[in-house]
Amino acid sequence: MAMSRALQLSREDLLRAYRQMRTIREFEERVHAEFATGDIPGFVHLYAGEEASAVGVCMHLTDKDAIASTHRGHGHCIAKGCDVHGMMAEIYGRKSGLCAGKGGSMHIADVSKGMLGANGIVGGGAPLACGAALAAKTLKTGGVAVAFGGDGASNQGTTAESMNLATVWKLPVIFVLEDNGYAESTASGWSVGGDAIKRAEGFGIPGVRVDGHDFFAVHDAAGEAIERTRSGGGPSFLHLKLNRYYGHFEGDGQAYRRDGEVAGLRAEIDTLDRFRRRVTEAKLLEENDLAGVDREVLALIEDSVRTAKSAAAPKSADLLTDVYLSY
Amino acid sequence: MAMSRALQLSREDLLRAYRQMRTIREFEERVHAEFATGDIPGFVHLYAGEEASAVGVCMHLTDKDAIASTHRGHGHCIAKGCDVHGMMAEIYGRKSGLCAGKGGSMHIADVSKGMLGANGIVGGGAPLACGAALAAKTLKTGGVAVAFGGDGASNQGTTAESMNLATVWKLPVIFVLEDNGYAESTASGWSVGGDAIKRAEGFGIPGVRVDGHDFFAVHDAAGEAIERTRSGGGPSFLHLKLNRYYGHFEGDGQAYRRDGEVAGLRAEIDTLDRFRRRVTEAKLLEENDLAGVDREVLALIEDSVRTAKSAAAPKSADLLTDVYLSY
Amino acid sequence: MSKKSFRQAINEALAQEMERDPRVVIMGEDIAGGLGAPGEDDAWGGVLGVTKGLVGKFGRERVLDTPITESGFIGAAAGAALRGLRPVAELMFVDFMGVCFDQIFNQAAKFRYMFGGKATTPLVIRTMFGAGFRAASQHSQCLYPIFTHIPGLKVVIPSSPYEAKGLLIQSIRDDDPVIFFEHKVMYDVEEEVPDEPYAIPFGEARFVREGDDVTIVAFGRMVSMASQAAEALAKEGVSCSVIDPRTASPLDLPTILESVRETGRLVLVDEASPRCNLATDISAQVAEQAFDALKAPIRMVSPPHTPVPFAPALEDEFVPNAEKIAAAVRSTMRAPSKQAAE
Amino acid sequence: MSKKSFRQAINEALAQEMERDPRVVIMGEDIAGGLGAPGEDDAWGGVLGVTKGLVGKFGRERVLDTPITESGFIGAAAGAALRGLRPVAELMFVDFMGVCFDQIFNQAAKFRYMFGGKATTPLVIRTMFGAGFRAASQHSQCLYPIFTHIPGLKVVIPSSPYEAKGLLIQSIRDDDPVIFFEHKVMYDVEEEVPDEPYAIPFGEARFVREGDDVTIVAFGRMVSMASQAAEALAKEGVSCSVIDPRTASPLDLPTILESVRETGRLVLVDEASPRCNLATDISAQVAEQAFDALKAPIRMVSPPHTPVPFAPALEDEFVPNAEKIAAAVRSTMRAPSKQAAE
Ligand SMILES: Cc1ncc(C[n+]2csc(CCOP(=O)(O)OP(=O)(O)O)c2C)c(N)n1
Ligand SMILES: Cc1ncc(C[n+]2csc(CCOP(=O)(O)OP(=O)(O)O)c2C)c(N)n1
Ligand SMILES: [Mg+2]
Ligand SMILES: [Mg+2]
Repeated sequence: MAMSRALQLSREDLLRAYRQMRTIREFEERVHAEFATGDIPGFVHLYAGEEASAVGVCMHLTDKDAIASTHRGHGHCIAKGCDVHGMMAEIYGRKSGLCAGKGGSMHIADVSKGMLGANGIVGGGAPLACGAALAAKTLKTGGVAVAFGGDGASNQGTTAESMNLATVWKLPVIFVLEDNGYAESTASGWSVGGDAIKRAEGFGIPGVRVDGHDFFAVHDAAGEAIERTRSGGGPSFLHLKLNRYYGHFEGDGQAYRRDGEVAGLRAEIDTLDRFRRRVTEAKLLEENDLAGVDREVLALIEDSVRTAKSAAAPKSADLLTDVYLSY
Repeated sequence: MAMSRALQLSREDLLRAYRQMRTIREFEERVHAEFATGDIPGFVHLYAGEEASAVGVCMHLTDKDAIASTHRGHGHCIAKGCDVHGMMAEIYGRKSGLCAGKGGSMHIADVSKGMLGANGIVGGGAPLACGAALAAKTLKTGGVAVAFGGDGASNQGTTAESMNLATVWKLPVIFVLEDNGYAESTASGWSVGGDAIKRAEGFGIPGVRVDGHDFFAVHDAAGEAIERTRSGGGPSFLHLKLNRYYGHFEGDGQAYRRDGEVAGLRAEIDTLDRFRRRVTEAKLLEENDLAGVDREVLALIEDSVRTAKSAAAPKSADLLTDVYLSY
Repeated sequence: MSKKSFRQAINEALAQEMERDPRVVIMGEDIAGGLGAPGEDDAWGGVLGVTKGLVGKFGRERVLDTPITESGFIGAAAGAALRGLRPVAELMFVDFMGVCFDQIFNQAAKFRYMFGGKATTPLVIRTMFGAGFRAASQHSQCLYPIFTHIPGLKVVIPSSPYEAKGLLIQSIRDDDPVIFFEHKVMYDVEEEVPDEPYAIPFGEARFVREGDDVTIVAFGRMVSMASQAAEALAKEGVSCSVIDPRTASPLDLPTILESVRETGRLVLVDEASPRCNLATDISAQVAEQAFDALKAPIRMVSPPHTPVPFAPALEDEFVPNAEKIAAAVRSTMRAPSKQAAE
Repeated sequence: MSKKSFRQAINEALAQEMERDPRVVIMGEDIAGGLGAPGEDDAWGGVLGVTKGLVGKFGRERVLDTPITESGFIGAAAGAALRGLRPVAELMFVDFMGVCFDQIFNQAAKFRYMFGGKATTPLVIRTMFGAGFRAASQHSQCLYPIFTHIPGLKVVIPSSPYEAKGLLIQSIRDDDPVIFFEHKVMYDVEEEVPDEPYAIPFGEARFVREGDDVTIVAFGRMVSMASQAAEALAKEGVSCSVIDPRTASPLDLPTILESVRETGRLVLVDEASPRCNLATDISAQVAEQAFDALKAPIRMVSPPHTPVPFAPALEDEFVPNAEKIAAAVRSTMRAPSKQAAE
């Protein structure tokens, strides 16, 4: 633990990591609250609790790197640099949204930032990440691609196919399994036969299992994996054990969880709390620094909701645009 | 080797094994020859060289057990008890064929015998085998199901999904990977990343690797796996290394193979030769017994071709039947 | 007889058929839910609660939760159907057909034909479809025209709770593969539904309403839209027949033709994307077989050729509704009829 | 200009576009072949030799053999298209779409719309289709109506070597996802094809033949069948226009409508299964927009609603041909025209 390379991050980087994780958390908490008012339409899947994954991985990436995300995509978007105002507006279905209100929560994307989209299809992202990796390899950009996927997605055939393709094509792609213990109401302990690391190895990809609530552990493991993959070592695999704080989607009663399960998680292994303790105990940051970030993030989210709410909906004519280049 | 349980098979069983393997070989050699005359339409994939797999596995099965096959299905059909005359007539597209001439080589089936069909879709059979296993389990028939698939098929997402499903549903299904070194013109050494046994283990299924030209080894390994699976031990996996003697399909020039590759295989590790040597050296069967089988098989195949050639084609009205139960 | 929601009607049909026939099993993602989890069993009963309670009645051997591997378990349902079970598999949203279509259209749909009539595949796939849920492009499609295109499949699109129960029971008893489409916006719709089991035969259209001037054909959720339109038009003095074919495959063309021969005017309402959809399919069949009866151009009411948008305003604009149907009907009344032209 | 086969025309289009634009890569199962094997490299050049020689010219970095994982590599092609490549992926037989359709219709087709116009996906999927090869139910389908149904996809069906080259070049230069259909029975058909690259724009139908009495619309291999029928009919004094729309999506409806306005009679030829196919699609659009011009029922010539049978006699019976087309044309001539009825 004490040997974490991430603990040697610059003050600036630590603050960035905290800011991103806090932004994700705040974003999700706020969307949760706003959803309850009935203002937000559609299916919304919140990422709160899983922040260390998106941030711990994406901190190693730049715009020349790509990620493919999941239905639970807000965290990945923020960590990959998507505009928070654009995201919030999108979730509200506004014309000013990142996808002009046509995508919504499940399809937020910013290809210019290498964020290839949240994805409504479980397992849909892994082949796309392979493609982004292929493009990087062929065009010799030095870029890598990351495929995020859940424990449920890890069973989909597309995941297996992508892992094999990555191996035989020697693609610079990193598979990140965000194992939050459930796919909808079904426990991963039941649905995932065998062992995720062995599976990856069966496809020729070395893997490591990491505590997904420990930003430093994730950052270290992701750094190593991405470095190895970026330098031509072939695909890598990370198995992150973590937890989601909310239901599968907003509206889920979560009868499948133990009473107090989430309260316990929040109290005991919360990613942000642990980060905070760690950096303050090690005197890398002051409480003050963190509180400052908290305030700024709160203001940012508040502003994003306020502007999203008052933003214009798309117009009738927008229905017929963006199908093809010609219309 | 000397400890093979299969060597303790009864004389009758040994003869049956030999007869089936010889029937497959003769069937395929003859289809190869007939195809060259232009009389046989369509895509035909020959199983010659791989006989020990179909027979070594299916000898442990009865009609209450099911198998799902591949595009290279003739061997599986014969080993699972399909009528040879009906098969040959089907390949010729005759009304008297097992599928009334509507299926052809790639779709020969006899569901009543538990042969759920050759399959034109690579990887298409594994889910079906899981279904047959589920039916056996639910209806408590004591049956098992076998999914045959090639090295190419082993990469398809359906294979991975089926393995996982078999594990989590504890299905009585045995996955048999017939690794003949090629998927079309592509070597399995290139296309299959990682390791097949490790993959199966990654999905929670124990596996063994077996010399697929050694009937005794296959029979032993299949026997153990099927026994274990039948008695409630969950799914099993067999990785058989073997070779095909003809092109991917009839018409394939096989430029991807080493000159003399097949001639070498035929000379050195031919399944039937090895079987013959083994049983005669151990004095389990006489040359005479085997020669008798050879003659009978030859006559059977000859007759099947003769009757198929002179059999009637389906009639116009047949085009419109068998789509639904009502027409 | 009592008021039941579309959801309850389906649940009851499943329960009654499972009761009647031990070979009927149901499977799907979270159709019971809570497997391996520390909380309640049957925690979900399906993503929208449609299968709730069935695991309590029939146990985990017949109510099978699955991993998220649609090819795997829908293929397994097809294989099991070949071997004596009568599986009802749930493809949660029909939008997910792209990961498992092979097992449906190349396997289940073709067994009987490819095997020369020697196989029977009593498989039902229940699936949710349709727009209106603000669920965006990958969770709002109809796609039944794709299934209708495939020989060997039967395609059922119930338009009300009563229809849903009777058609689902028929689907389960039917020996061919059936795709059963449930409109996600309709689950809470209620009507009187008999308590006892009953089966509605396939290929028999239902007259929702009879009228003299225009025939309107609509499927699923669009049937009630068409009825609303007919109601409004009646006040304008335009009298419409509304026909619900119930099954897209087989299609009860004779009933449609008969009605068109009486009215001479046809409006087709289809919530699916407009190219190669059911509206075009029926229009073409009518134009071929009852051309002489037509007094005006056949009109189609479908969404535009775009993915389903997320923003509520756009989605509302996208989906056909009573107003658009009424406008189409009016346009066929205005169109110079052949008689008029003579 | 020289005689080239359909196969050569496609090969040449690929070679010239790969030459012109380094971002064009091709991928598919055995499109070069021999990978990892002890024999020759480029051992296959595609299952029917269409891509032969390209790996020699462009190397293994741009000619990518793939494992048999269509979701994996077609999805990768879609992802790569988002990130600067212009991939041409081969789906060997369109019948295999069932294992990878999601990556095509939910991913590639919808990126642009779902992402609010901020994504471009220059992806081409080449695929073999059609009956006549004795390849049975799982290797003989058309299925282009399914792709035409999906907003966001462009669907191209070349009818000759000349068309194939020009349309494939356009497909590769196009910035939207394109599905390019190659009829497997046509690979050896030859005609004069220019040596230099040329692009045929999408959505512009081609008049194969002009006539006064009846308009015949046909796609792909059916275009030559329609021409043969027209030839035969000319001898009977019936003069037909034959229109090849070239692309099913976008569809050049104006040209078809214009022709129908002149002839008043329409026969649609579609090798795809009859329900919800292109014949019904075009019929419906014409019946809606040029109803007044129609003198007789629109006739459709399609196979029956059955899987493709294996036996040669059945398959020959299954596929539309010149005779069946001619019979349909004759029936529209016999049908009491509106004028006649007046
Ligand atoms: C192909 C497909 N099948 C099913 C679904 C419905 N679905 C959406 S999310 C989900 C669970 C995914 O679980 P997991 O991959 O573990 O991700 P998590 O929700 O836990 O982040 C399911 C079944 C879908 N969207 N796509
Ligand atoms: C989904 C799908 N993709 C591609 C094909 C074309 N194809 C038929 S057989 C084959 C090779 C299969 O290789 P393998 O599984 O090793 O079986 P083998 O032919 O060696 O017995 C391919 C690519 C197919 N039939 N189905
Ligand atoms: Mg999960
Ligand atoms: Mg092989």
